[in-house]
Amino acid sequence: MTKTEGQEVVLIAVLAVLWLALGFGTDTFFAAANLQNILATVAPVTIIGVGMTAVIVTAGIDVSVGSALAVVMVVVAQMLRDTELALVPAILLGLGVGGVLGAINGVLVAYGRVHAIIITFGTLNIFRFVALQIFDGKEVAGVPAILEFLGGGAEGRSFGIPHAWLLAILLAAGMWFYMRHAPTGRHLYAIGGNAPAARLAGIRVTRRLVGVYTITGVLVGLAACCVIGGGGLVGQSAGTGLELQVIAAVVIGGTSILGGRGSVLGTVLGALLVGTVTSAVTLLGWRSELTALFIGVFILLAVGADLIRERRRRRL
Amino acid sequence: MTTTTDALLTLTGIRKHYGGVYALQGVDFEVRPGEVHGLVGANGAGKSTLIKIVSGAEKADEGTASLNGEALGDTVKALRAGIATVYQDPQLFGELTVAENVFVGRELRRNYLVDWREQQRRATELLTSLGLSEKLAGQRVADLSVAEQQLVSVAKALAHEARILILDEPSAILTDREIETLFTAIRTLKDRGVGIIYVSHRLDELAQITDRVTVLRDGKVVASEPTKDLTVRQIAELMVGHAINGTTAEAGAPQGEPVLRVEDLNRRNRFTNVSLEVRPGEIVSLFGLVGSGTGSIARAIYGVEPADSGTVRTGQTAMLPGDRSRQGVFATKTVGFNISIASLKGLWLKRKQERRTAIEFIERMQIKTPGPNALIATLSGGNQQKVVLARQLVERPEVLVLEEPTQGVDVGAKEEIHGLVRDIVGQGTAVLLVSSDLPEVMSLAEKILVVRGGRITARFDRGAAQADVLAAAAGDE
Amino acid sequence: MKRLITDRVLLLFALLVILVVWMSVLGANGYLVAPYDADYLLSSLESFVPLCLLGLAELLVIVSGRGGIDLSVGAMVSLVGMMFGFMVGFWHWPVWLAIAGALVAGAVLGAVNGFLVAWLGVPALIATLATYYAFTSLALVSNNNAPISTQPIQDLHSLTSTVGQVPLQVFTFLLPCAVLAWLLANRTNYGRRLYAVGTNEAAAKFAGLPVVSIRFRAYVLSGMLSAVVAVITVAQFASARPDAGTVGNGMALPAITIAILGGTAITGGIGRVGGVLIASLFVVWLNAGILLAFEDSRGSQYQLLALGAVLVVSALLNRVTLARRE
Amino acid sequence: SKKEQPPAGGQPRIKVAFVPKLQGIPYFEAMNTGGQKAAQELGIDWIYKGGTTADPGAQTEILKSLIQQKVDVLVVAPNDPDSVVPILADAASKGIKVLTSDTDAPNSVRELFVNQATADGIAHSVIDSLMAPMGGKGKYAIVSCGQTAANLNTWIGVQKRYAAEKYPNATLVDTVYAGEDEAKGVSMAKDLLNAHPDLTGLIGQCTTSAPGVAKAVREAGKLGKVFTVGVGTPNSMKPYLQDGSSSTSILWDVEQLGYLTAWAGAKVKRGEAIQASNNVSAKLPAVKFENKMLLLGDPLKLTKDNVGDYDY
Ligand SMILES: Nc1ncnc2c1ncn2[C@@H]1O[C@H](COP(=O)(O)OP(=O)(O)OP(=O)(O)O)[C@@H](O)[C@H]1O
Ligand SMILES: Nc1ncnc2c1ncn2[C@@H]1O[C@H](COP(=O)(O)OP(=O)(O)OP(=O)(O)O)[C@@H](O)[C@H]1O
Ligand SMILES: [Mg+2]
Ligand SMILES: [Mg+2]
Repeated sequence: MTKTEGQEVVLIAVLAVLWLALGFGTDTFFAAANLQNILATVAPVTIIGVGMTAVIVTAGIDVSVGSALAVVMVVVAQMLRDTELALVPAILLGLGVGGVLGAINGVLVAYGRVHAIIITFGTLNIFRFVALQIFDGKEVAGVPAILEFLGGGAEGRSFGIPHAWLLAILLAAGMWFYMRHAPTGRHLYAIGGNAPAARLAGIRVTRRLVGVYTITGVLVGLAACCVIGGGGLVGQSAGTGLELQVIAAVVIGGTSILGGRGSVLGTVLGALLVGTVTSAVTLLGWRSELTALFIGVFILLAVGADLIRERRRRRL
Repeated sequence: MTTTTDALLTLTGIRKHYGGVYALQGVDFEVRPGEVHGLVGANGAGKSTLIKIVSGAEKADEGTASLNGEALGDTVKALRAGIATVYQDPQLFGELTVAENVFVGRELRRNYLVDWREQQRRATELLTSLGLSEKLAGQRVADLSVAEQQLVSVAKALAHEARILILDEPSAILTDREIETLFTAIRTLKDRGVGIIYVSHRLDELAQITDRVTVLRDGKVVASEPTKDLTVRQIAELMVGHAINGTTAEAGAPQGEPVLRVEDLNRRNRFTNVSLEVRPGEIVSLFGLVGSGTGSIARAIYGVEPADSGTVRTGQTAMLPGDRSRQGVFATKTVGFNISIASLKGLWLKRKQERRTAIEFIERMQIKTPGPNALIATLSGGNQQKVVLARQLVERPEVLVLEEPTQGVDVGAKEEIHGLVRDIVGQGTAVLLVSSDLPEVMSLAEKILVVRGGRITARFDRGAAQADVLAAAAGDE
Repeated sequence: MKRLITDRVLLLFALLVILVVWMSVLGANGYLVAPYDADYLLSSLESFVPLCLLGLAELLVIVSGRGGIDLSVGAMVSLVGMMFGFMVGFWHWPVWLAIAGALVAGAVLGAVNGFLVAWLGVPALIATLATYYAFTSLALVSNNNAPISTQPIQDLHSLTSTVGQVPLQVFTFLLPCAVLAWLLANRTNYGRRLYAVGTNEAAAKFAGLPVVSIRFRAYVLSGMLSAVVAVITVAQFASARPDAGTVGNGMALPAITIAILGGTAITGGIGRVGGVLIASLFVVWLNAGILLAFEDSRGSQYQLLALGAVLVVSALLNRVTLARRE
Repeated sequence: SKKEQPPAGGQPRIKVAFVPKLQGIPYFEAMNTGGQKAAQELGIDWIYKGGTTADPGAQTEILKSLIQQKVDVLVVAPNDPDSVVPILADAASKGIKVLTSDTDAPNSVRELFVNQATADGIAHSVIDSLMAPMGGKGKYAIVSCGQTAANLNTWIGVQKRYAAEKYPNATLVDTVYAGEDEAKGVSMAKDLLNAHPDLTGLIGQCTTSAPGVAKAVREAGKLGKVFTVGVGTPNSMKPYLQDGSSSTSILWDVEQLGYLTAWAGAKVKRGEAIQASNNVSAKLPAVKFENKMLLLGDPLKLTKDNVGDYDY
């Protein structure tokens, strides 16, 4: 067992302070509608972050998620519009397409044995090309409201909680448990810590790598369904810049970009922090151009706290 | 060599090359059940390569390898077949705990999940049997000293039922007491019929533990005899291929004021009130068992690790780090790059001068390499160590800190390195030698400062009895 | 033949030659909508200049090791560009002074990254992600989202006129910077040390190298190269835009792509200036060629496919060569 | 495949190239449709070539390839009006006729600007259409897209002035930027609704945020309490116009804008004078020309009654 607590605690503290400040500073922060909006908005990033955490723990990275999201979105949206796809088949379609894209990444990374950032930079471009080809110059409008079950509206909530967020939390919990207690989950940490040694220890490195990228792809598929549900109009720019948002959530959550260390719980909190900051800027009536500045500052605060903690531990 | 039918592991005609380097050139080798088979050879003779072929980490170009008549495969197959390996550098995972490392890849399970409690229990058992504190089981491996890590990797090899246990220089950084514990463990396995391959540069150990010794030279087997038929001297000569002259320890001639003065150096939980002086032309040794804190003291004196209080006054200083591959070698770079990097002056690179210096040191230190443009990664461990040492000498430092300068280095290279150290001391450099190799300390050092629990507990001059020094270090007054 | 596959620079050079010959032949036989000729190639150097300079910036920080990367180069181009815009467009500084001011500004922004990464030890990806967000935001706020294109800014366009068909900035900015970068990497002690730090940080420490300061300077240089690109971009478009380096996919991702394609190892300590130069030339001319291959909008789409394929294939080629050597 | 050569002997057909801000959004694709129709009717070649992102750099490269192709007329909808000035000058110096359409580059050498509607026309319509259901008073906010989009920022500026003057009881509480991302537009619009519970109006300033603000109002259950107006394309606005979450969408006939663009290109190339009022086609009987600006006409107000007449 590794000692993970730390960044999570810092993040919970930061979030608590931020929420309290916002609660007192505005009349509306704790309004159900606001919290629901924050949760529904961060759900896609959280869902992908669950997979991205596993990928980064293996010392990899997947920068193609934004493009992959675009591919899944256009495929699913077109199918919804042109055929009478029901909710579950639509989601399965999304998971399937996402899974295939993820598996392509996984196979290339695992067998290519070059750093994942190179491969996924490549597929980032290729997937975007594929998406544009499917778009064929037209955005997809008039998508039936079926996926609003995962969107931000009333259809997307039960007991006041957005379904997408519930899914995100369930998946995060599942991934957390897997990475913490399943042997193959522990192997992800070993691979990220020292891949050659992992091979010598008899760990099926290739299989695990293909696995985490495929899972990330599947989760991208699910996130795509949530985004369609939240928007309803699917344009060509879908997913641009998403990879940075997801990576930001993961690293704010304390997962080491060098691999071997991290937790999904941190990622969930990281995504929540970014979502809170974004929404807070509007709630406070500050200029929306400043949002990015605050996100930057919070990234540094979170990581700075982690560094100080780590340094103190080394000192002892 | 005779082929016996009762061999457990049989290798025949193994060849392996890396680019232009022939690591193994037709090696026959076998291990019988219950046999401890010593494998020795100079640096670069091919020992590690042979072992990697057995463990599945490398594939032979030619030849056959079989365990009980079954062909060997990749690492996973080898592990399943019961081949457990302790590699020369511990292959561990720093962010995982000791217990996890012991079982990684072959976790103990309950209901498909990791059985944490059972792992913890078994790991604690194994650690205690190797003389390690049971508290270690829950610690992060990154927080352990190198020696502790080495023992953890032994524990990892012992964690599962093995038919062949391979130990690639497990003793290089262990103290005698730890080695004795290790030997006890080995003898237990031997009695159970496990075949053991034991690689070591400490030739005196061979008589204690091995039944049979195979000597490799330049990728070929030059002898394979029962241990009792060979003397240490014969083995050494077989390794290097010529007779070795006995070395005479010529005392240095310390002169003048100390150039290194350390006063009351402290670091919490590591070392306390360390004071010492080294004069030009003098070798002072910090001797301590592993974990005593000698390494931390040396690194704090050199300034790469912090100290909480105290003063260090020193002239121009260089340090040979203790962990060659992690702290010494620029692996993807050339030999020339590796030699010159610490002595660059001014704005522009002086490439001709750099080349000249590199060639000079390659010759002076008899580094086996095609030339300064060869990649250092293609050199054997001992030759890499010489390159790293050469880097410290280019500048002719006033003070030289040496941490385990001959760890994992064969006898020939070891003598050469000792000679080099004496040379530079003769030229007036002050040397602080940190070593857990007692004979080395005894033969080189002018003064021996024994460190126990982070404190200097005793001081000896040259000529003290080896037993006294060891007793002081071990703490059994 | 073997060297051709193992040596990235040679490989890229061969690809470049094949590309140019093949495209020219296609063009000459009417398969392209317009001739792929020298004039066209030379005029496309305009986009080669910023791409290459930022590729060099990424080269330096990636080589510096410990996961070195600079996601903020595009944001620095935007922010320094706006500062430069203020200096020239509103405060009417002489151009040389404004360029010096921009370089200082770039150095300061780079120093922020360097401080975070080298002094505090924040992983580069995180530190520069944070500053990317922050600089982007500041650039937008600086002039209320509006570009600056007063007369003095428009006059700057003369900085990017052409000599023959070659854009002037190739000579005035790119070549000096590339030569300096090459000298820095291959002929100075600083370069040597930078590669050493990137290859093995612990060994560098034991060799007595000032690791922190060496890595710090790599980020400062990255900021300064971004400042050069900011100046060129302002001059080329005769307008200082607050999103100059961040619009669309931004300038950082292409720059990192170029550095990697040029053979820079993401693990640090390995990478060549020549590789970056040829990689960016290859990509720019490939893109220019693809635009001529289609009369309609598909060209821009196929550019994505081509870049992705080149990256993946070159990475896999690496794998093949490694396997063969084993 | 081998590209067609101009028919031997005969007069080569006029090549008009149009470079949109970016390809693949319904707005510019509709312009393309209109342009192609015009090309068929007028006997010219129409080239439509845009980048995948709204990036001045990418646009410049495309312009370069068209100059290399030696098209006769180059029409551009610049991402940044100032950034295209140099490259357009370059094109003109090579004998290419240069026009702008959709967004002007007033400082450039362009011979004329094909304007969909004046900024005043659009901004006034947006404000008037929003103030009608709001009763000319109350709080409203704007969800724009790119922070630096020149035409959007111009419209916002005019809207602010016009509203302050004509509807003194209405206050603009915030302007936020959602990029070209509809889901983000929805989320930011909801933030605005949460931040200002007494908000009664939302403007979706571009074609992605227009449906976004409407969707936010619908999902927040504020139909009839919060009114939205946007600059949105017919197909994307149809569901919201029909359920009332959007009162009006202000646009213009984009296909006709494309048609007019192609027509103007041909005209300029042939060196024919453009009149103060032009009969371009049956659908464009009286297009005004003034001050180097060809004006498509008044903005089109899309409501639930007429939105079905358009398909893009
Ligand atoms: N990965 C490699 N690439 C190239 N050459 C290698 C590689 N590994 C080993 N060699 C070469 O193969 C030969 C045998 O090396 P090996 O590591 O087996 O020696 P060794 O006997 O274990 O030496 P030491 O006692 O120093 O550990 C050496 O010449 C070495 O340089
Ligand atoms: N990060 C740490 N936190 C707590 N204790 C540590 C840490 N690192 C090392 N130690 C302990 O401090 C003691 C001194 O360590 P040090 O590395 O100086 O010993 P050493 O014998 O010099 O080791 P080496 O031979 O590896 O250089 C050891 O008991 C070691 O386990
Ligand atoms: Mg070895
Ligand atoms: Mg020690």
